[in-house]
Amino acid sequence: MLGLKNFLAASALLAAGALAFAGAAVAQAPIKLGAVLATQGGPSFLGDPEAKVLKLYVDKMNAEGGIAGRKIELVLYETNGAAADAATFAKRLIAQDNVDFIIGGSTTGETMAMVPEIERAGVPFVSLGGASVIVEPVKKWVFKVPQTDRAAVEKVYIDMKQRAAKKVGLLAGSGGFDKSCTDNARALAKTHGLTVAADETHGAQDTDMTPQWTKIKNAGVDAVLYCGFGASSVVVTKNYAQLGLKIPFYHNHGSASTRWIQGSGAAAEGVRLPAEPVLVARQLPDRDPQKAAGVAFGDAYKAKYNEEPSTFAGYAYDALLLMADAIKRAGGTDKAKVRDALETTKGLVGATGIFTMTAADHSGVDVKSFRMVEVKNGAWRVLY
Amino acid sequence: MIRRREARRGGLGALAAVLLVLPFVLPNTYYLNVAILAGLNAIACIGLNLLIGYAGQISLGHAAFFGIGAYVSAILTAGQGWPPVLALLAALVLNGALAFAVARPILRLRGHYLAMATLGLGIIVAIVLAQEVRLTGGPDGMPVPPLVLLGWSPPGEAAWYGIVAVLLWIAAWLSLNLARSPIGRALAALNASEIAAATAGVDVARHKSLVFVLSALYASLAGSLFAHYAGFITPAKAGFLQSVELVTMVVLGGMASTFGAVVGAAILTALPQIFATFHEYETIALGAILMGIMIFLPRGLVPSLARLAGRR
Amino acid sequence: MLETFLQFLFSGITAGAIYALVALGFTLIYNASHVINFAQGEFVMIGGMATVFLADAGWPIWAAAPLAVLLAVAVGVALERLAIAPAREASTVSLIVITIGASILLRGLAQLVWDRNFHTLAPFSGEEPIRVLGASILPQSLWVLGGSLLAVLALGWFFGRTLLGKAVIATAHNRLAAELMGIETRHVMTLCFALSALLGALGGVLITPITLTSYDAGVMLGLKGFSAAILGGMGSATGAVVGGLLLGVVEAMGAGFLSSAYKDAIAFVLILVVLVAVPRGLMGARGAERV
Amino acid sequence: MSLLEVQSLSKTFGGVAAVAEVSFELEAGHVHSVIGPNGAGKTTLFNLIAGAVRPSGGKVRLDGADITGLAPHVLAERGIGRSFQTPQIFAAMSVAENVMVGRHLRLDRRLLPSLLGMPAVDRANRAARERAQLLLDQVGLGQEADRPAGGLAYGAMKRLEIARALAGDPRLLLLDEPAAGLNPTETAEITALIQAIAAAGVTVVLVEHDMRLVMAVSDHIIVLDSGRKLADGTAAAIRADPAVIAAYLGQAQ
Repeated sequence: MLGLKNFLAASALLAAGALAFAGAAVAQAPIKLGAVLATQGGPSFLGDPEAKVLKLYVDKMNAEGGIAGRKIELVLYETNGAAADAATFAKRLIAQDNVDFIIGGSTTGETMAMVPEIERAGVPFVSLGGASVIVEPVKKWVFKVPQTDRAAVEKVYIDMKQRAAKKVGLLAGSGGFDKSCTDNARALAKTHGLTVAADETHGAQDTDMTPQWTKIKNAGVDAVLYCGFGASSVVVTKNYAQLGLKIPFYHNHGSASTRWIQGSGAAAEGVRLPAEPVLVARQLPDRDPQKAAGVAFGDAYKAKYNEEPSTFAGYAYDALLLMADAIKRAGGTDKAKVRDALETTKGLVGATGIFTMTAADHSGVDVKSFRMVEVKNGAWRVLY
Repeated sequence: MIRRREARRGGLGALAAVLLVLPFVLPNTYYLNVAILAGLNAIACIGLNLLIGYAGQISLGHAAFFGIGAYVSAILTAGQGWPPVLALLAALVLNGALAFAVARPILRLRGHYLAMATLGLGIIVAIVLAQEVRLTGGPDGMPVPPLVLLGWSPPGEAAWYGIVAVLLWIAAWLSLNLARSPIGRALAALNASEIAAATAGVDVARHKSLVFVLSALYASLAGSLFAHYAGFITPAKAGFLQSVELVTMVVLGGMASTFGAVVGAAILTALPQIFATFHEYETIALGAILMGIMIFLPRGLVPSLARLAGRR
Repeated sequence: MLETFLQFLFSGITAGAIYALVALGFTLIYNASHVINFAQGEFVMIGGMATVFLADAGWPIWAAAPLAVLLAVAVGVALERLAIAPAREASTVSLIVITIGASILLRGLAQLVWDRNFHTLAPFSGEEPIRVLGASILPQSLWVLGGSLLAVLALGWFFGRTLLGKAVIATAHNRLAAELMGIETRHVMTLCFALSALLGALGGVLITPITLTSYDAGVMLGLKGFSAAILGGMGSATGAVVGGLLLGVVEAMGAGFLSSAYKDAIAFVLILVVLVAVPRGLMGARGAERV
Repeated sequence: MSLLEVQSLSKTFGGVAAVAEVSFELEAGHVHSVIGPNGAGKTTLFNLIAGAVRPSGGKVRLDGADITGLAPHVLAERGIGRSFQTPQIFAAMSVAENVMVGRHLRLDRRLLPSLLGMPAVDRANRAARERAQLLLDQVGLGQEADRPAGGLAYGAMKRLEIARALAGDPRLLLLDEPAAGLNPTETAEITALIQAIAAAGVTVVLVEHDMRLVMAVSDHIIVLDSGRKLADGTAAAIRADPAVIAAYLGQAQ
């Protein structure tokens, strides 16, 4: 009877496990906010600041009396960017935690894996993922904060054209964020009168990208766009300096953080990228409606975590603003009403943009809210 | 022998009982979802256990077969409009052919060298899946249409649970049958001593190929089902970390134990869910538990606990 | 053309020297215990991260680096004493899972004690690249290369010339016989983990100015280091360096001349081809099994 | 006609000749022994005949058919069984299962019936189990059938290997030091066992150091020294061969 014993032992273990994660009874009063963020692994550069912002501002809002008199309860699940885990957590937030609102999916992959369950159950959902597939075609319950990565590429291409570039080189990492950016870059080149003359890739956590740079240099390009993030984006920049290259060099908003400048040091000088206003809030003219929100957010974040917020921190902040605004206007947490309110968001001033949603547009920001910035003397400078 | 046959029947009976009772004690669809994922992992692990546990051949690239199963199903149904069942069979054929083609040269290697070769194979597959954006959607993954069986589509978690439970039970039954057949004995023999097994008439290379293909088919089936169930897949499911996780499930549950593979899969699927609310302590707890079990129960959970129970 | 080729070669050597340093750590533990330590990459990470955080706390680099290495050595000793030694009777695969568990645990601790950001160190001798025939290499790469060579020489001297080193070899060949000869195999094992952690952490300090570091930097480094060690032939120190450099150069040439998107795949195809042709790696132990 | 014909068989390891130009013929139904000092190449010779090692040169013929360099499992199918110098048993399996593996070639090995657990597999298993019990009884391990093989004493492992080899119904049985590490009683048992096997018509080849055993059972003896054949003949002839005496005396002193 060996097998039976095996099985009894196993079932006992499973039962113990099940007991351990049987949650507490559901409380009625607070607004339950569910979040799934990639705080670990490759995309932790997205999820980590996002989680910090949610924790900080949920506490802040609660201290100020919550939304319409109701406290917010944050249920946060962390992933390493694995889409399959995000899907399971979406089910958990809906079936187990009975949340009223979901923020997250730091990445496009996570978001898309969560979408089927969210659409089926019908929960208002604001994604922090970048790719346009999230809201194109429009899905009933799905909204997103970040400007599409297509908008970022367009901003870069417009700037390249102004510097009389004709041939563009692409360099990208291997993640979803990177790939989505290069896909857009390839697709949009023609409409901006550019040709892609070099198209190179590096692996996750690669230690040296000079071969890719050498090929790009030999292709005789007029400007280079790098699509990537994290430590690799620093190594790429250092290799650019190592080879003594002078080609106009653009990053996408994956590098939009002070940490990236600090890591790259002198090599970062002159690099341009499209950034949300939050990164340079202080430099915005006073009449800019986003200045106040951006500065206040940046100060609060720095006070708590002792570092400058990246634009990704700003996304989470804006997602919270969108939620608070919609719940206030819906007069409660009725899911259908909150969704309708989200869709009628009008002129909401956030840290990364001004949001106006419609039934046809669940993203709500356009290219105008991107600023072109350049590194000067170890800091971001707004060009326009 | 008689004793063992009873144990096998008892085990299969117990497995059936647990699978039958589970949906009635799980409080909501989220738990069913975890059970389904555990079941799919368990199917892959039962196959992997045939290779690692019985035949003693390590594979650090098995998620590749899972991933190929998932992507072939996804691409053929979404892109080509194939019926899901046909796509699943096509995935089995493709995985079987791939496994057969690489088995002979690779399984000549031993120990860590075999680990390296399978690891490399898995990584190559993961890279192809991530780079061929047009076909696979790249690192951000691709959506998969729902499963359709003879015009019927499983409407929700409960139906999916039923499908996975039945297939899991069959997978275990097949594995146990094989283990006590002459083929199963030959696998265990070549695990202990290749030269002695060969001298006894066992065609070592052929048996290694056979079990490699078989374990690839188990993974392929699990992968295809996962793709349809989740409705969305990414190349991470074929990656190195996923392969390591599958091996860890097999070893944790207990090598050369079909039920061990099931238990290992169930525990390692459920543990991250249990620890999900611990946040920054989650990884520490996972690592510590993994180490603890292997240090104190080096033969894996099921064999070690069975031994303890038997001693009493 | 020469310039381009040279640049690829320099890139390959830079990456390869890093892989070689990590591979040497694998070799050391493998030689004493036939254990593949999947937490080897984490030693590298600890070396880098601890140095960064000590330096940030105001310590000068010459004090921060040795302290960080010491921390890694302590972790290595603890790993052997608390996890590997008690499981001595476990099978190879079980031991692998234990080291996998250790790597997960160490990553978890690192992100708790430190953080989840990437960090860098100032290069030891400036950032001004050295130019050779139009191609360029960073001075820090020479530090890494020098470190690997020094490590190989030191290991060669240790295993070939010292009594302790010979005891390690004896233990690896036959634990029982070594014990009968009066070697305390327990201490030999601990020593090897300590040395391997030392080597890994030293590598971590040397490479951080080039590659940066973060709590999860050890995963990829461990994977590449393991590949390099196997390619060269597990157990051979020279093989580890040859394997590391070859892997780095193949990646760079693959990225440069074939496809940068598939450069890792190209490298792994090469490893597969080598293993099929030479089943024990380029410089691995030869000889038939005795029956 | 001779059952096995070995013709200038050679094997070099890294330039050193372990077996050099060895030729002999084995008559069917007899007991043959290969003797010689340590390092004479006896085990390598076995490995060459049984396919564990590929020869560098020369030919091996079984019943006139060339079997040089064939894989061990093919040779097993042709009727060559063997035991090993250090027992190669399947420690995790029961004693009876070890012998059942030896029966592998005579069983239903089709995949589908095995997976489905068809009655044919059960029948084959039962028949193999019965046969195993018979063989275990014959080697004196009948009582141990259900014990894990890893727990057996050294001498018992050697006998288990013989039972496993016999399970394949071999025509030619190669036994590598079957009496090593046995006490006198056990040696006597093994002697009787070898004689019984030979009486049943199986051709036996021994590698053995126990000269009393060798002289008691052998019809024909081959003497190896440093990889070369020194002498070849009946027990009496070998005992009187001056070259053999010189080699052995030189060794013993």
